[in-house]
Amino acid sequence: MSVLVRISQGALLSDRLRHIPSVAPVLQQVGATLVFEGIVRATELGRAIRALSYEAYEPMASNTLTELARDILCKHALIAITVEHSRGEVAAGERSFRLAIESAHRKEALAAMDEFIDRMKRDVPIWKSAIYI
Amino acid sequence: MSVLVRISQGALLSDRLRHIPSVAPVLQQVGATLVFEGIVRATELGRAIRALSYEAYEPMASNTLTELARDILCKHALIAITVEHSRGEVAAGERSFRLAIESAHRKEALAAMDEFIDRMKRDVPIWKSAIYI
Amino acid sequence: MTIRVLIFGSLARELSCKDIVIEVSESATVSDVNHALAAKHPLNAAFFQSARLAVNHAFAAPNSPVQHDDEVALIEFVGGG
Amino acid sequence: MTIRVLIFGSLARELSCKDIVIEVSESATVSDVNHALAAKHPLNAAFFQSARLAVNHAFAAPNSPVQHDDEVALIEFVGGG
Repeated sequence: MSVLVRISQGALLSDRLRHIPSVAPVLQQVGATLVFEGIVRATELGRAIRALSYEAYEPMASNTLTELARDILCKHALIAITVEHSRGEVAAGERSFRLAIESAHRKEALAAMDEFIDRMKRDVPIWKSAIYI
Repeated sequence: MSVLVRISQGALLSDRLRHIPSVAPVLQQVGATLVFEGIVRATELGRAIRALSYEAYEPMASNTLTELARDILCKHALIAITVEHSRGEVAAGERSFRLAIESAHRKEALAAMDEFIDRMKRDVPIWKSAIYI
Repeated sequence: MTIRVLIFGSLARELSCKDIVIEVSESATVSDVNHALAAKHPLNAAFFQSARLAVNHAFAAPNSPVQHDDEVALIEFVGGG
Repeated sequence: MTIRVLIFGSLARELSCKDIVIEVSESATVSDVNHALAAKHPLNAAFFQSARLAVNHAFAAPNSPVQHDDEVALIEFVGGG
């Protein structure tokens, strides 16, 4: 039952931030791991872009992401949530967002992921702007 | 627009099978990567288990997975699907199944993943049995 | 003709065997195979009557013909993942 | 009192500024801040009237009080991910 949130400068690393609960009885209940990565596409509204630039209003962005993760964790009875988000420039083809969910079963992980991202896009003060070529 | 299916002996490796389309214009449209991993839990119906043993009826299992992946790819307009499944014994805590989806957006990846796994559990001739401690 | 229907998983464990051998006519269909399975296992007749069968590694419709050298398999209680 | 409302993203680009400065009474609430923003930008009054405001980094209800040293931010058009 744990939550980790990190907003960091630039593109995310290709390896996800590891954050598996170390308590053995909990770990043994993990039956599903679901990882979503958001990647900057090379076009925005049909125009070629070089990068997206993300602006986060801190500390509200981190606080809101953490509250959202805790709320989703409890609501869907998940085991762990790890959220990584970029700020600043992320080039086309690079990762800007990663959400990893550990749970007992698949269904709650999928439902939680969908709800998390919908609510993030509504409530978390992070803005993006396209940097055209 | 590509599909890769592999059924292999024992637990899956921790690194996913890489299978990104090499055609640049397609690759540049990938905005979402969704990876699900199924992990053998340490209990089954409340009893401690050492492992699950998977039996695949081949070549029907691989054929059915491939057909299913192609169908889901077209239906949800995905960019790529990679499916990995174990046969034989997989110890508790190890991975037995991985489904990776690349798509332009998140919504179709989540919908495709849910539908894929539901249909796999109904139609693909793979059976599992618990090996108790 | 004799048809050997392959079985798997919990069904194979419950019956302690890997196949069920039945006799059907030379012009038999998949549906006739289901009937013969149900007749051989009357306690589970409803299950065998509607169980999905694969012929030569593909799901087969009830009216598909079955040949003596076809590989027939009963595909139920699957659960990969 | 003077309140500086921080703005971000496409709104900041469109207005070419990082904040909107308004005047409200000493006993003002969040709702009064929305009114003052709408009055300052009559062409987008409906938007500013209902825009979500955060006070000191948390979303604030319309009837919450606003102090002169609070950090007020307009949180709309977000879109992380």
